[in-house]
Amino acid sequence: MDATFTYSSAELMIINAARLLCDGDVVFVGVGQPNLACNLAKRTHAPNLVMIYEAGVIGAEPARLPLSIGDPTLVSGSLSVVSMYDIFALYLQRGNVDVGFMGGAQIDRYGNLNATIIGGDYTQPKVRLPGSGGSQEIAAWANRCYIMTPHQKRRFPEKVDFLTSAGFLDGEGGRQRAGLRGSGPVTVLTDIGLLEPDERGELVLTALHPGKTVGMARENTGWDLKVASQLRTTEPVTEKELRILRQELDPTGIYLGSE
Amino acid sequence: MDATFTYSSAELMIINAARLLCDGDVVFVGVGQPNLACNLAKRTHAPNLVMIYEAGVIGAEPARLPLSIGDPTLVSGSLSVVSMYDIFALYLQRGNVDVGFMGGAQIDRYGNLNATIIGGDYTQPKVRLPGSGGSQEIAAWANRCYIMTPHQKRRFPEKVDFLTSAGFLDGEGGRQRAGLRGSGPVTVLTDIGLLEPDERGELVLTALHPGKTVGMARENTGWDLKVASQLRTTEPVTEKELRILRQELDPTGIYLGSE
Amino acid sequence: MPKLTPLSEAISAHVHDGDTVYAAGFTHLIPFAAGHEIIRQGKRDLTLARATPDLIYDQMIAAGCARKLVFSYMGNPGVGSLRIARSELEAGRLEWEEYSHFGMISRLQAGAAGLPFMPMKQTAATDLERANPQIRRITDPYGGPDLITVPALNPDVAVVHVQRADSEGNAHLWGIIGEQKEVAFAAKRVILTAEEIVPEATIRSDPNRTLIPGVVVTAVCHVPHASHPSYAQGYYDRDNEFYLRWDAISKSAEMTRAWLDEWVYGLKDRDHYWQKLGPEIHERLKVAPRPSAPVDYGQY
Amino acid sequence: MPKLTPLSEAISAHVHDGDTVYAAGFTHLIPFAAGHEIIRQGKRDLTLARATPDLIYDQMIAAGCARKLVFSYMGNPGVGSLRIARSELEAGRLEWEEYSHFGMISRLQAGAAGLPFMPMKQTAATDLERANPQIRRITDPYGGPDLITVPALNPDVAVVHVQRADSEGNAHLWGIIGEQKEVAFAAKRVILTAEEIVPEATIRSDPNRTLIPGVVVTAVCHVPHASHPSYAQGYYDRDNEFYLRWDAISKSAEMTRAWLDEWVYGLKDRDHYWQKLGPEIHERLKVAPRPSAPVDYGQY
Repeated sequence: MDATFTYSSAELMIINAARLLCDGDVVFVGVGQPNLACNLAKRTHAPNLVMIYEAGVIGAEPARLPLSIGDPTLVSGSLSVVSMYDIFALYLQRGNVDVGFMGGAQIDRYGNLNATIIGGDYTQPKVRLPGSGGSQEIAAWANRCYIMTPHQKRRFPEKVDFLTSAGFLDGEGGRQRAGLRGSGPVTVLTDIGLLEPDERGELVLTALHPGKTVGMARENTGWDLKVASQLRTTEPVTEKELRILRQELDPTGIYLGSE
Repeated sequence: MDATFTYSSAELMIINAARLLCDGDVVFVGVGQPNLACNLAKRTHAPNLVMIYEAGVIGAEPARLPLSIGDPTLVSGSLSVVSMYDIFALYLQRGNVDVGFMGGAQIDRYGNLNATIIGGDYTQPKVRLPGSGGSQEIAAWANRCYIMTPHQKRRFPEKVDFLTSAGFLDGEGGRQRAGLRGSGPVTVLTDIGLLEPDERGELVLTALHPGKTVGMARENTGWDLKVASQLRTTEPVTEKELRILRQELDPTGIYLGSE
Repeated sequence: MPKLTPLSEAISAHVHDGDTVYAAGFTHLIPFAAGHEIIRQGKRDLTLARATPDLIYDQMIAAGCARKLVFSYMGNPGVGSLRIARSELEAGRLEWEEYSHFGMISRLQAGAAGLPFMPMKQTAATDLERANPQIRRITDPYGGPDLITVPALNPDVAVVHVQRADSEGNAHLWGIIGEQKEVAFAAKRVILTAEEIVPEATIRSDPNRTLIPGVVVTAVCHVPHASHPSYAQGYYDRDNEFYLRWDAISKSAEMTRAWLDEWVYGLKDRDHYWQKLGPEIHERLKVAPRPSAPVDYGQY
Repeated sequence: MPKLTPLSEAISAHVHDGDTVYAAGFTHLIPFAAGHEIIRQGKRDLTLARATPDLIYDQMIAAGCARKLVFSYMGNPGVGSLRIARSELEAGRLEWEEYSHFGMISRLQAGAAGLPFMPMKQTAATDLERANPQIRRITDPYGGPDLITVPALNPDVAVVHVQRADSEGNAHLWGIIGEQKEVAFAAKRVILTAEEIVPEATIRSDPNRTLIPGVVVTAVCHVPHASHPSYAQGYYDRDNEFYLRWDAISKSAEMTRAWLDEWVYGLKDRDHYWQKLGPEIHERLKVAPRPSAPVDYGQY
């Protein structure tokens, strides 16, 4: 391995996402980067992480890199497999999920997500996206959510075109008024740094990855991004983290090279 | 076996109940007499009867006489075992049950059943009975119901003390107005004969067992029991039916001797 | 406290006076050992919820543990009346709340799913609806007839017996599965007793069989024969003779007290109970094997 | 007509133009063989409902079978966009109705349970509620916040693929079990395809594994490899390469048409399809065994 520690944006985000997880967390995982982050956490500081997949798999221990949410490697050797109704009702709606990982085409100032349409209106969209899938419920009912996304202006508009899943809605107290569970999107993880909600539910820049700047973050955000008074720098990526990621988890680089 | 065909009241009722079942019927069975009736039907004219038990067992083929609703012999070798929620929701409420067998301490003029309290009021009952169990839903949602009971005046009051499960309610059109499924208690089977609803939902005497009389039926009924213009006599009990019952189904006479 | 713990410690730590307790199992896998330990520890003022109170609640009521009974069928299954529960209730010494079976299990389904209530179609059996103000109605927003609702039941403690579990509480159960899954998800705390504690690999060999995941389990206790006189499918038979005997015992307060002294207060735990039952009963309850055809999950 | 019947006859008899069809399987056991047979028979004006339309509906839409799509996630799982469904929908040539995953599966749960709707807690994602008038609200009769409701989905036909079934349609399935049970109970007619038709005794050896009972099944068809390019846990692997290839094929109407000609219209049935895939793909999708630990039901 190169001693200069070059790494991709994807690797940077995955490694920082892994660090956010606590041992014993029950995590609602998607495939791709969140799956790698969870498996990395499990092999470093969080061996008792319980990974749940929306296809109904609890406690997966995939022997190979899963390529879809319903990959059979998630099932063989898992702790439990349940119906889709049960995974949403008994796990998410009941409040048995600690962490949800989210993505989306747009994330706005208050951490709301859009995965439904871009432009036009709902009945005649300019771009039709896949839709909610499980994200509407994950955002509403997990104890806390993490959003992983490249930091690009078009992905960070002032306001989402369509509210697919709730962040802090219209700001302070929005989640509480709507009767939602949990603390919402507590961290948005990008290739530049971390955004976290202030007391009003507005996402502000709270950390930069080594070598990144406030200017880069502000340029790539669609609203007037505030900067936390205590701006941190994330811990440098370690050789060990990179080695596990590259050699054990994604040896053919399916998810690591891409955004 | 005695060629004179002596048989108990229980045997008479069970054999006549068996004859009411059609091949292919999905039957919600209780233990005791209904279970014997179903097994007798299965071994005679209805080999494709599907027996369902409220404990969640579908297609039971008990190797011994089950002694409780949850006897393990019902499970081993059955077609399917499901949760209690599923047996009531997916089978009964969804309308997948053809026949329900019912019992109760009181059956009234309109086929309504009481299994809750006798005398006093609900909060201070004179006699506290076991309560609905599954009977409230069986009565409401099976396609048709059969009631088996000894013919005694105290069991056949004009009106039940407590409406545990619906027959024809207050008479004509009662079930339809209440939005219930199925045709209700289409036959009440006693040791004297058969009562069936007339077009107004009132139970009338439609058949007598051999040797029984209209007088016996009227004396043992708590209302002015009407007699159908076409009063039938049930087919005599056959040697074959008795043999299967006594030798194959209840060889130690646990249910056959009793009322 | 580690999850795998003796039953006495689990009951002591997780069952409090005044709790709502649900001992799961529709005729099958009834957690008698836990019920007896609750009696031994003298827990009081419990609200005992169960579709069928069965002998386990009759015994707990006799021992003075209960303030209230929540049920849908109060009988001695296959035998007749449940004498002690019934007489306490008739005498006004025991509060109660009553549903149909579907009402009880819908309450657990709602509790498990994180919903405040479950709807059910009308049955027209309106007397119980009048008697129990917790049974209510809602309008169908799609224009159909009104529906009946029952409120979610989220017991403080669920006690669930299973055939096999790992030390984290991931549990396989089979045979009649009544409401075990639902109550495990509905309850605030779950005490699991198991016939066998097996390696995690056994559980992971058949994940579709895991109805209860360790993530909802508070304590796991290894208690073989915990369900006698009920049964554990594949492990031992139902002791119908005891169900008949209880009908006789429970006719008399003295005999009931004597039975509790001899079989509950006088014994340390379930192992002693099982030994005391003796070889003749062990033999009578033995079951010949009838294995399931395996399925193949595949190595992926 | 006997229940066990060739797939072509089952589709011909039980799928009618204009029907609402639900092809079950959340990424697993997707009934591609039945979808292709529906294409071959030229069924028209179908309402296609599925949480994830997946390639099966992309192909059926491409072949002109669909009038309307009901879905909750329209993507090519693990790959990206579902190009044909998406472009037809963007072009206004395909009607649609949209829910969240939980909304879709709650609709089936309601349909299976015989309820007119299912309640769900609010998610505050109100834009979809505004866009779809079938998503409504009810008051909690116990005083809590209002709930969201979705109407029961009772498809005219459910198509369900399983690992093994007997000739009456009593079916064992394992691995990801998405919504197969729910849709089988919700639908008016059920066409079951199975990797294996097994003796009734195999089913009866493990009744807790029987998620779908014969009593709700209309037709049973023996169709090995029916799920390719999806998979059957323990039987063959998911063909991820085909999911990637479809992304390329579906970019072009010509290539799509050519693919349909070669792989659907040009073939008689699934056996021909599997043979045409050839030994290299067979080998690539092979799975080494990993059996479940058996359980003991006991001889009672």
